[in-house]
Amino acid sequence: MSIKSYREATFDAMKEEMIRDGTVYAIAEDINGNGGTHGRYTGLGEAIGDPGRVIDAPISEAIIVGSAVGAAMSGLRPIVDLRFSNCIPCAMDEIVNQAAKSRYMFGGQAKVPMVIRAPDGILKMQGAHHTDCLEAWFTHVPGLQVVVPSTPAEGKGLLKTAIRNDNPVLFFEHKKLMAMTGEVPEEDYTIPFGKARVVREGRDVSVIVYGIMVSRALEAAEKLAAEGIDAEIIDLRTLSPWDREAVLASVKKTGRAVVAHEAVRQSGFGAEISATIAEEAFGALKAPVIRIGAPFVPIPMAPNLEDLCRVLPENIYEGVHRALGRQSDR
Amino acid sequence: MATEVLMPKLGLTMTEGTILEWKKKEGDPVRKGDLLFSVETDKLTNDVEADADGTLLKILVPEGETSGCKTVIAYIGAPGETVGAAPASAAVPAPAPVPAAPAALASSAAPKAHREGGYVTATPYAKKLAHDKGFPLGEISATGPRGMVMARDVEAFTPAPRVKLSPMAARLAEEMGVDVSVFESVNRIMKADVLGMVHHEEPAAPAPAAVSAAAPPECAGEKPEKVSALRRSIAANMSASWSISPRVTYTHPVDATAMKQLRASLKDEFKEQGIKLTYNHILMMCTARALTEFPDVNASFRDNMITRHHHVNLGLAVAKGDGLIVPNLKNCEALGLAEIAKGTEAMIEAARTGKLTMDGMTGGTFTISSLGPYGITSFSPIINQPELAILGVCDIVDTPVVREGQVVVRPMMNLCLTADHRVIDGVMASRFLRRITELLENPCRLLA
Amino acid sequence: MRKLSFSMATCEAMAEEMALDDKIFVMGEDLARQGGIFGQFKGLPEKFPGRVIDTPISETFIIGGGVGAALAGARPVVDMHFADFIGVCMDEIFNQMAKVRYMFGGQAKVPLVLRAPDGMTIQGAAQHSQAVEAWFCHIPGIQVVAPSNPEDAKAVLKAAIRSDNPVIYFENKILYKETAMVPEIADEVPYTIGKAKVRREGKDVTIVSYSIGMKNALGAAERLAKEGIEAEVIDLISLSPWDKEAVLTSVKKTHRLCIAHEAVKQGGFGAEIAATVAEEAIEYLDAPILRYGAPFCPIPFAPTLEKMVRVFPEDLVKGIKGMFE
Amino acid sequence: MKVSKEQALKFYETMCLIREFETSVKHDFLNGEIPGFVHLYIGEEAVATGICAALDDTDYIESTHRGHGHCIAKGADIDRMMAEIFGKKTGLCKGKGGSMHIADFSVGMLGANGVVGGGYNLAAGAALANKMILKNDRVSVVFFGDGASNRGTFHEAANVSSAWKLPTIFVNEMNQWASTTPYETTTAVKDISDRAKGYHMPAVIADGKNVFEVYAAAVEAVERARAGEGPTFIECKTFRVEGHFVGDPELYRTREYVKENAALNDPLTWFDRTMTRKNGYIDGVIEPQELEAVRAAAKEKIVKAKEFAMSSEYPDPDQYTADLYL
Repeated sequence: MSIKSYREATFDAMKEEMIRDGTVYAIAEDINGNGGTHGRYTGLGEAIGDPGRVIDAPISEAIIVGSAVGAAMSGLRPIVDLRFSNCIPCAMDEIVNQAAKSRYMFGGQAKVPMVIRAPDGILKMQGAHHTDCLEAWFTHVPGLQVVVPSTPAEGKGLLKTAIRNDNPVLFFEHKKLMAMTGEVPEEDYTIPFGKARVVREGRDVSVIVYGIMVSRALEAAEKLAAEGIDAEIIDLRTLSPWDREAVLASVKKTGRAVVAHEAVRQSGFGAEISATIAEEAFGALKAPVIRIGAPFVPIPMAPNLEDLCRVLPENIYEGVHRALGRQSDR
Repeated sequence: MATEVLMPKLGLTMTEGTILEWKKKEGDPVRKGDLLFSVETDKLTNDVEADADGTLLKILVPEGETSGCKTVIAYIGAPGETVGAAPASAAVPAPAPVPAAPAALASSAAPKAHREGGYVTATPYAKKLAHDKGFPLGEISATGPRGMVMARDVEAFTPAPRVKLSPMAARLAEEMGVDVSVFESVNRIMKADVLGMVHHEEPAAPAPAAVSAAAPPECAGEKPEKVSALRRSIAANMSASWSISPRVTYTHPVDATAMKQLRASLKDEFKEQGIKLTYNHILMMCTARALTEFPDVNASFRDNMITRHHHVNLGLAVAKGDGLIVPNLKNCEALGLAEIAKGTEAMIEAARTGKLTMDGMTGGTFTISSLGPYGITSFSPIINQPELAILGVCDIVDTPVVREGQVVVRPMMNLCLTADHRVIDGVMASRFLRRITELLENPCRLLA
Repeated sequence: MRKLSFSMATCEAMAEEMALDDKIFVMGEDLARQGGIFGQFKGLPEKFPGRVIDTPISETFIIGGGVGAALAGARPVVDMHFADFIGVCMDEIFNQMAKVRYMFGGQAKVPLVLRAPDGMTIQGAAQHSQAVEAWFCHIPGIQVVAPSNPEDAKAVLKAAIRSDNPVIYFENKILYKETAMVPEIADEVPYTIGKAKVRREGKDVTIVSYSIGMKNALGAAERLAKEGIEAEVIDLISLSPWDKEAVLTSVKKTHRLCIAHEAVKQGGFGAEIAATVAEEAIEYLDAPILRYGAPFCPIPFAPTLEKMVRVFPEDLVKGIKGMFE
Repeated sequence: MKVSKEQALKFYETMCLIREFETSVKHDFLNGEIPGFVHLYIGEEAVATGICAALDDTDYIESTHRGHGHCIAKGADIDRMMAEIFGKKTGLCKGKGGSMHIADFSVGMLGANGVVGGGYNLAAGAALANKMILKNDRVSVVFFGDGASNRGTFHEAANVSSAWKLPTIFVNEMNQWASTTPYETTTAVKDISDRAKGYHMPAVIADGKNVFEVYAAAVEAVERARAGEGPTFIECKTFRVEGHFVGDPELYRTREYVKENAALNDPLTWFDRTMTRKNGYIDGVIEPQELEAVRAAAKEKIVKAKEFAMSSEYPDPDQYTADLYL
């Protein structure tokens, strides 16, 4: 164990995998200049002793992703970085019609082992074009897998799994994670997809979260514990596939569910979670299923307006109270 | 902010409760769901769980004291948190109870918010819970958001006995403040019943004025003392019965030889199964059988209508503290001796420890009262309304009797049947009593 | 009233609106010569020369150009050929069309209609059969509609064209051939975006759907009626904004909810409906919510396989009867 | 081609405003007074200035995330620009847009764009609307960097503009850096304008530090556009003096390299040097003190703009859902 930032932990994951497997390469804009956005690639080429496998791409998301699909189908394992989740739409077709479907359409002749890293989320006043959380779109696309890590250690294990995994994986990393530090095992380890993590056991309410929201939920849980409210926190880790069993088991135990994400609430992945609960844990529900997400607007620039679009521990805290029927609905 | 602990309203007719025991002391940590205190109501003793986590900061109503429903009896909060003095309402004993609303009108008492369109809103789990417990959602008061019934509401709910009233009876009961729930009955209560009660029911808690008026001459140290809720309820029931039923008591001797042999021959084998077999059990078995053959005895009578019950639910008078309650064992006609023995012992245990459910208290069709252990050889028990008869069981005494011209000593026991002459005439009563005797004296007939 | 096909109904809507406002023009692939690959633009090129523009196969231009034209004051109606290709111009939709008005503090408006033929035809397979409406319900700044019959097709398209907001108009490819009576003269206010319609009243269960999904909803309701179950069927028509009130009101009456759409179930719009009811009216439910959608795989080609990813009325009937056991 | 002395001073004023504006923004960003992202236009002032000077208020421009210069050159209100960058309610976009999403429709500035290469199609669309639907002679200009020229959107917009002879003018700011990547490492052509050939579009290369040259090219392009002869590609060779964004560590190039190229390509020093002696752009010369006066006036305007921005309120919270739907 050693204390590492998320940036370092995921760097190690890539370094180790690229040394282990010569077919893994990374391609992105500015990947060598400043080491990519948030410096996640600084010195990667040297670190693996093969700068040729860290490629600077033109500003052309279509080419970055499209070429990676082709490379993957011909035996390589690309790691693609799109710098900001908002750049994803520029390669939407390459992702949903090519990467996601090639294996299926061609009857399994090809496989598309690739990872698309996409930093997302609200940092500070970057405005409407650099902040969206788009994971929900891709959970609706068969053929893709969606990963949303929550800590440095999780990031390392999940990224290794994503790289070794034979499917196209979208890897959403909240910008606020990058500098976050935590204990990271030195050894080589992976974290299976589709297996959620119970971050905190509790008996009163199940809080279902992923990514950056995990640490915010924990903060809320502290405050709730002081009031004698014992929240169980589940980190989904991956959204497609997602661990329905873990969620349903927890809700059947606590009878209450609060689902939270930073993405826009309407038609966000929270809807899938709470719909599933309403279908399959119905009889166990002691309260309405509370869903928390950003309001239905693009992210405004002014700091005070931007704050209204964040989902913070207070929101989760308040949501739990609603789930407990402590205060009536707004 | 400390959480108030309220005197729960356990059931429709409860207006006050007496704290029997505090399971926690002031300063003790309390977790939601811990047993907090036990309270005695006019019907049962309930253990009440804490509804909040924290520390038991202050007890306002000490053990033995009585307090009105929904008044604050304690505070739970953060350690060291200071709480306001007891609200006046909690300090003084409960005010004179308001006339209990008849069940039929009860829903009007619960919050309206969650019943628009007649539909009762509740969380899925609360619905399931209520369904499993057989509670009517509509009578459960809702504390949830948007006025929905929450699981906690269902758990805090104790259903009123299922009393049905005729519209006229309901109005009278309301006007005259009659607690109709004292009829623990599956039958429809009619005007006559209510009127019958009015003259006899003693006010549950006389208004102070009334007390001084009726006060006996004060001698040194003598003071009128409030009796327990249970006693008041017994008083009401007994007087009601006395006024309603013209009763005759018939006594018949039984030769207990066969009964003793039967018990002797089964005792040990039952013991191995952990079952204690008593004469009462054999008696119940025979009575149950006899009742199946006398539908007019296993019945209740109301407003010139008779209801013949399909099952025999045998009530057993059980002494409890300074009082008496009558739990009943359901469907005895279908039970074997072992089942009767097991069921009865469990029932008595429950009655003595206050663990009886409402269901165990209601729906009886016939009652047995045994004073045998106290050497009684004859008495005339009072019918447990709205049943039509009650069987008094006396002591078994070795007695010289004449058999085939010889004087022999036999263990003899008197059965005293008190029957309501409105329905049961002498002949039927005698036949019934005789039938029980036959079965007791020759248990093989149970097989016939 | 006279019989009209869904596609002709949309042509009529276009023609009527284009006659009223010469700022309206149409842009897309294969429109001018054969009136759109599904005949949904028939007659317009002749009626409005120069205002029906054939574009190169350049989706980013079709949408981005549409946005620019709207910003410049025109009222474009652009055609996406197959909704499956919408990914090609996702940035123009998500980052431009949806956001410019908001980002620029209301200085601009984007009165644009994006017509997107979607859904399974017969063996269109993975890249010509998709229903992707759910993505766009997650995007603030655009409106999403999906009519289910010729009459609505016309009224809703007229409303979309008159709207000053960008509207994505999903038109199901199977529905194009559907014919039904359509009034000659449309109302002054053809349709209010965001309003649902109760297609069938019932007291026992609420079935919510839209677009082609309504076939399943109404089909199931008929079968259920034979079994004594009265289903109330709600046609959402508009998905963003969507008529939450209509659904909640109905559920509070029937206490049971079934949702069906052709799109993949996971992450589909049905989840939004179910989640909303689970949060705002769960206390009215007497049974778990039922949700129907395609299984989690792309649309296969072979007929035997394609059948497996379709939802049929029988599925709803079976599930709904289960609610009453 | 020659211009009047007044015109030349107008150019200078605009360039100074941009330079002072950016310098002030950089200072305030580094002091933490401006949050988010800002991308500076320092060193490229002559391009926006020369191009926009050839346009009418009713003509349109599509800008980039490096758009302050375009905004100023097109005549946007400087106070409200500054307020927008500070996220204040008095900003051009009421605080909803910020530096990367700044727009002033009142002067035909259709907006900066946070998406690299997001503007081409919008410009082409506006051109299409004006020519084919609204039937007027407005032209649309789209600014873009050498990096953005690699986006597929460039090729789609270039093709339709040329195929339909749309009044679109493609202005490439060839500043040699695609954010942190030297353009030649990811771009096949040496001159981006070579690509115009593929779309049968006339192209011209202008010296990006020479506002007169840029202006002349723009005037010609605008004439062609208004005459219905279609798009023109103008490549302006210039140099991005600052990092990709303020705070960019610039690990990818050395200070010396930057100093050297900045000096070679700076439009203001070039202007000073050229105008104070006899030249082929105006009759006579401009005295140093005249230039000094313009610079001082510009500085003052920017100080005022900052005061305006700083003294403005943030938007009222209840405004966060406003300006979305109509």
